[in-house]
Amino acid sequence: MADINNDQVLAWLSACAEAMTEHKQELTDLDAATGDADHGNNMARGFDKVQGSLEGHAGKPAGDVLKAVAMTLMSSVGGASGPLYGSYFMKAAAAVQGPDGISTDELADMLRAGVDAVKQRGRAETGEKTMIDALEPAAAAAKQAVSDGKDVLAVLEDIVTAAKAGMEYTVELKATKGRASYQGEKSIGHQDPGATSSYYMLHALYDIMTAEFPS
Amino acid sequence: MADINNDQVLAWLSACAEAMTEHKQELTDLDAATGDADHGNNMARGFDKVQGSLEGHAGKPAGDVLKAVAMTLMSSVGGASGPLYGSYFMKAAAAVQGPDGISTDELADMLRAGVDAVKQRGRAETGEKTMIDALEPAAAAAKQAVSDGKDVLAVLEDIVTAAKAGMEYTVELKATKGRASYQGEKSIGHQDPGATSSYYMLHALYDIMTAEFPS
Amino acid sequence: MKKLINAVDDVLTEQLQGMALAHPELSASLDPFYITRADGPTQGEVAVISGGGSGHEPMHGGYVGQGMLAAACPGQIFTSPTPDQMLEAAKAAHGGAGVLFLVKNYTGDVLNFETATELLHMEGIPVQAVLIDDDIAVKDSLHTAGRRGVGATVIIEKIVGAAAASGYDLDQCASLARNLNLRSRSMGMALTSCIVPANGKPTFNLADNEMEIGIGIHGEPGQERIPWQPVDEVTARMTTEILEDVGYSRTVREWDRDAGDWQERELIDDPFGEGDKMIALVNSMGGTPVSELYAVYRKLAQVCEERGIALARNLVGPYITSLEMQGFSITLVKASDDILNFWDAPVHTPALRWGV
Amino acid sequence: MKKLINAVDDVLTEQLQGMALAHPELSASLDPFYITRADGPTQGEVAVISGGGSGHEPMHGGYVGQGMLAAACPGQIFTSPTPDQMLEAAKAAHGGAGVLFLVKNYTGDVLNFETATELLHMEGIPVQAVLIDDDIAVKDSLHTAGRRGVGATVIIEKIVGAAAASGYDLDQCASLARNLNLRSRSMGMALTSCIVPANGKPTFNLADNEMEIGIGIHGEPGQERIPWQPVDEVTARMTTEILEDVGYSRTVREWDRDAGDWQERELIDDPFGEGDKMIALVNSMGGTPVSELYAVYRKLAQVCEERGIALARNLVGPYITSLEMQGFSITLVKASDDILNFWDAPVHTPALRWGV
Ligand SMILES: Nc1ncnc2c1ncn2[C@@H]1O[C@H](COP(=O)(O)OP(=O)(O)O)[C@@H](O)[C@H]1O
Ligand SMILES: Nc1ncnc2c1ncn2[C@@H]1O[C@H](COP(=O)(O)OP(=O)(O)O)[C@@H](O)[C@H]1O
Ligand SMILES: [Mg+2]
Ligand SMILES: [Mg+2]
Ligand SMILES: [Mg+2]
Ligand SMILES: [Mg+2]
Repeated sequence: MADINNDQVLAWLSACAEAMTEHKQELTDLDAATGDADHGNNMARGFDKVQGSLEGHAGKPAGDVLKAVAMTLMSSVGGASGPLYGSYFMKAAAAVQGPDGISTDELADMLRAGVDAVKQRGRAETGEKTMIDALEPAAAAAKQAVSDGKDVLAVLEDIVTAAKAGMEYTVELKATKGRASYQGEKSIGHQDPGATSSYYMLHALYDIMTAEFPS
Repeated sequence: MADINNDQVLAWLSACAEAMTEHKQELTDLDAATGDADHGNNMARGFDKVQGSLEGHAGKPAGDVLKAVAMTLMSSVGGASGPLYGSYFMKAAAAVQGPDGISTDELADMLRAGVDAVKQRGRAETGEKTMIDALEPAAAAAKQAVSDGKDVLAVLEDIVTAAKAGMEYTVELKATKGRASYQGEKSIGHQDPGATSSYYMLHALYDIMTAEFPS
Repeated sequence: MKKLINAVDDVLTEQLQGMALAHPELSASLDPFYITRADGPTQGEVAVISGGGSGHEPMHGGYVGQGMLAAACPGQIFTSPTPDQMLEAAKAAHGGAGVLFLVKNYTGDVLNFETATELLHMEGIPVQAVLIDDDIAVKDSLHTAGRRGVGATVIIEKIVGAAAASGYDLDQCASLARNLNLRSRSMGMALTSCIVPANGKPTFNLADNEMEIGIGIHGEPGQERIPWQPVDEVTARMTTEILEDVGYSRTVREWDRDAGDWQERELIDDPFGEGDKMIALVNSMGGTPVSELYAVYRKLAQVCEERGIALARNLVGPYITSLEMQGFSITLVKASDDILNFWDAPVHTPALRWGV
Repeated sequence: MKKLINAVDDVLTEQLQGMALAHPELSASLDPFYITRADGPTQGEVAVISGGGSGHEPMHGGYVGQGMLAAACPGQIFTSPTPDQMLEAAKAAHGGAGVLFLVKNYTGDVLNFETATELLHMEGIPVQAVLIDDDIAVKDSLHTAGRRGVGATVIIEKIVGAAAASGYDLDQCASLARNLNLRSRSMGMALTSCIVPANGKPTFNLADNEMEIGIGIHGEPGQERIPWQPVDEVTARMTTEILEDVGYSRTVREWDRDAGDWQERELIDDPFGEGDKMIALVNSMGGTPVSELYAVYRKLAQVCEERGIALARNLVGPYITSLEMQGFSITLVKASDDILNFWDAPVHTPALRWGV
């Protein structure tokens, strides 16, 4: 049985679009500090396209939807984050097989496959002050929570908590990948925009699931 | 007999250079209001060249010196004022014949020939807010003072007084010639830079003569 | 004042030295200032010569070379060059077929070139001078020094240079230049001022939300200072004014080589209308990048198309600038087949090159 | 923000429309964005394709045409284009002899072009990608994304475009591009920031008396922020750093068409020394007029001459800009006779044209 059904997947993607638009200025301001002040615009543009495509995806299996989202992000985000989020969703999609939605097991696999794809495409590891610093702990937390037998809301709570901690940890890190790396030591003290958008993306899933099942 | 001897002519030209340098900023500021903010630079550059040439003119008749000055101004002032002051000195030079200097009669002829040359080259008349508005009354005053039989200092005093009045009158005028004409009505209320440099030029002659014969 | 300069007094000399180093096909005289073709003078060809205050680069030095100018005389920044420069440049570039001075209509340029014309005549060199006054922003021309010479200068220098290279004689070159001027209209605008090095402060001040329509290339005031508008609005306004400007008349002085004196003559603009083919220049004032000019060109082309006017050729870029001023100007020159042939003829200068 | 634009979201589309109108020899696709030759694809010729964020005009769209690029992919301003654009552009420009992507080394460009390379390979089109990373201002390259691609891009696009037109095959073109990159070094500086339309405020802030040495073309910070210096001092410093920079090494990924995968390879810069002949680019960041660049060129030539280095060819002007930023960059590319022949070969693009 799917813990997150296909409709909820669509709702999640729509919530991502809303989150990116809501936090557009914040993401851009973070990027202004260490990069080129476009991350908010890039993410908002990309997820806006995704949102526009969702109607056409109604009723489709989650895996297919996520694959289409990957292509949309790849062709509309631009910059470094475009191909990285594109790879994330592409490999995440491949981890989802069921016709009805995503199980918690698949959720953990998705997050692992996604972050591994980002690492490979970006030739980066944790600790380099990138989105990986939010995505990797989130994937690890998902795996742990699932093997602890937690339910979907509890798994998502762990994911969000881990992503948040990872995101906040990037403040202390020195960037060694991406545009922020040109700032060297000066990058320390600023939170990474990509880690921040990753956190909002995962948080959006938690949000729509808790909205449906308020505790 | 020369009322203004050859040495005094050289001293006058040198005093002109000092006056243009001293008032460079003022002339440029006047030009900034109605033109292109270069009149002080142009005049200072031109008379600086003149000053540099004076040593070589020691002992030469005033007419020859003034002709050389005309060429120097023509080739170093630039802008509208360069050929105008060039023509002024060129025609003024032709009015001076004596080997020893300039008589008051010749002075009056000089000023007349000079301003007529400016009018011809510039296709302008009095009342158009140009140097002519200082030079024309100065020439008329010279003629009057000489026919009244005044001595050189008195003639120069009349010249300077007339030039000053003409210069100040330009404040009220609307420019219809030169760069200031593009300002139309907005040129009213500002003193013309060329009329101002003409006044300083004539004033310099008065200065060196009164310095030599303090009353 | 943040500029790429050393001492203010050396700016012009050093820039000319750099230009000569970068373009060995030119030679630069530093005293007096003038630029000629290193392989000149071209025997039997009319020497088309222009000049004016510096600060409008690449004009005029960047237009010296095969198929365009034989020489250029740069004055101090925004200040007319002087007759001695013009005389020396003309003597250096004269190839036995006479000298044509192309003069932008500013009092300083006019008076200095007139003086040079007289001097050159006294030296026995056949000479003519043609005024360029295409800036329609000057409306009250009866009570001013008249329209200013702006963007048409670039196009006229190219076309008359090609005509000279093709064998036109002095009077033919002069009459072509004169006709072209009557078929040319321009208008400019500024987003920011520029700073003349010798002054060290902005020539004028525009507020953060203001622009000035009808600006001259030395920051002469225009028609109106207005709040910022989208590029489409400004472009449509300027294009419409250019297309609808008719019947401008001016009295020019022409040099009578037989009489050795100036003769006055009245010349009236040739109107634009449906079916005309234009050469269009969308010009950067210096600080506006070419990307923004393409937005101007887009609207210009739309407005012209609506009126049945074709843009047969174009230049989009910094061709006649005002130091680092931000803004643009539009110039339209009504072409004919002959004019287009001269336009398409080979040209090899630092700033304009094709066919060779 | 005072710019010649309409709505921020329409900037790119409208500029491309204007460019296509002004240059009928090009054709512009608006969805996705790419520019190709109107007369393309050129059968049997390797399609040299580049792309990158917009805001650097005339790069890259202004270099599409005979003897240079077969296509260009403009991204949003200062944001890499996306793989779908690259794929469509490549398919439109492919003349049967393969596609070479010239990629400036920015994470975004690299990742998007890598994705496009993989997609193109899957479509059965022979493809290779070469990185350009000539900006020596990035010193701590081991702990960063590496040197950035700047001015050398223009020169490499010209030379490899000429090689492709002369019949070089895909691997020859790629190896020429790779070699040229190892013979290229650049450095830039800024006097002012620029404003990205979507942001509406300056990318960084420089005080009235400050300049930034080593700036990147998107305003990436450089080596040092210093009080204003005369152009001679700044130019001498930058030239010396460029000439003395030796031994830079980087690991690049090359596409293995047989394995259908990336192979890593280490490449080390070719040093500069006495007797070298250079192609020099003195480039405006967009808002600096060409007159000031000539002062830079003058000092650059002096420093090179003192070291027995010849400037065999040069470009002086706005070739790779950062919107309206004021400042300049210097690029030196060590030439050979072959390289100079390709440089001199005919080129006909909006921004670079000679011999045709
Ligand atoms: N090599 C990399 N690996 C993983 N993530 C990266 C890498 N380079 C950059 N990023 C992420 O991308 C974010 C920047 O994205 P964005 O601003 O959209 O692109 P750009 O840097 O091209 O402007 C960074 O904050 C970082 O999280
Ligand atoms: N047609 C003219 N006739 C007489 N004087 C003129 C004429 N045009 C300009 N002037 C004078 O020249 C002065 C400006 O000189 P200057 O600033 O040196 O040259 P420019 O106007 O070329 O910058 C004006 O203030 C005016 O007195
Ligand atoms: Mg960014
Ligand atoms: Mg002036
Ligand atoms: Mg002037
Ligand atoms: Mg970016």
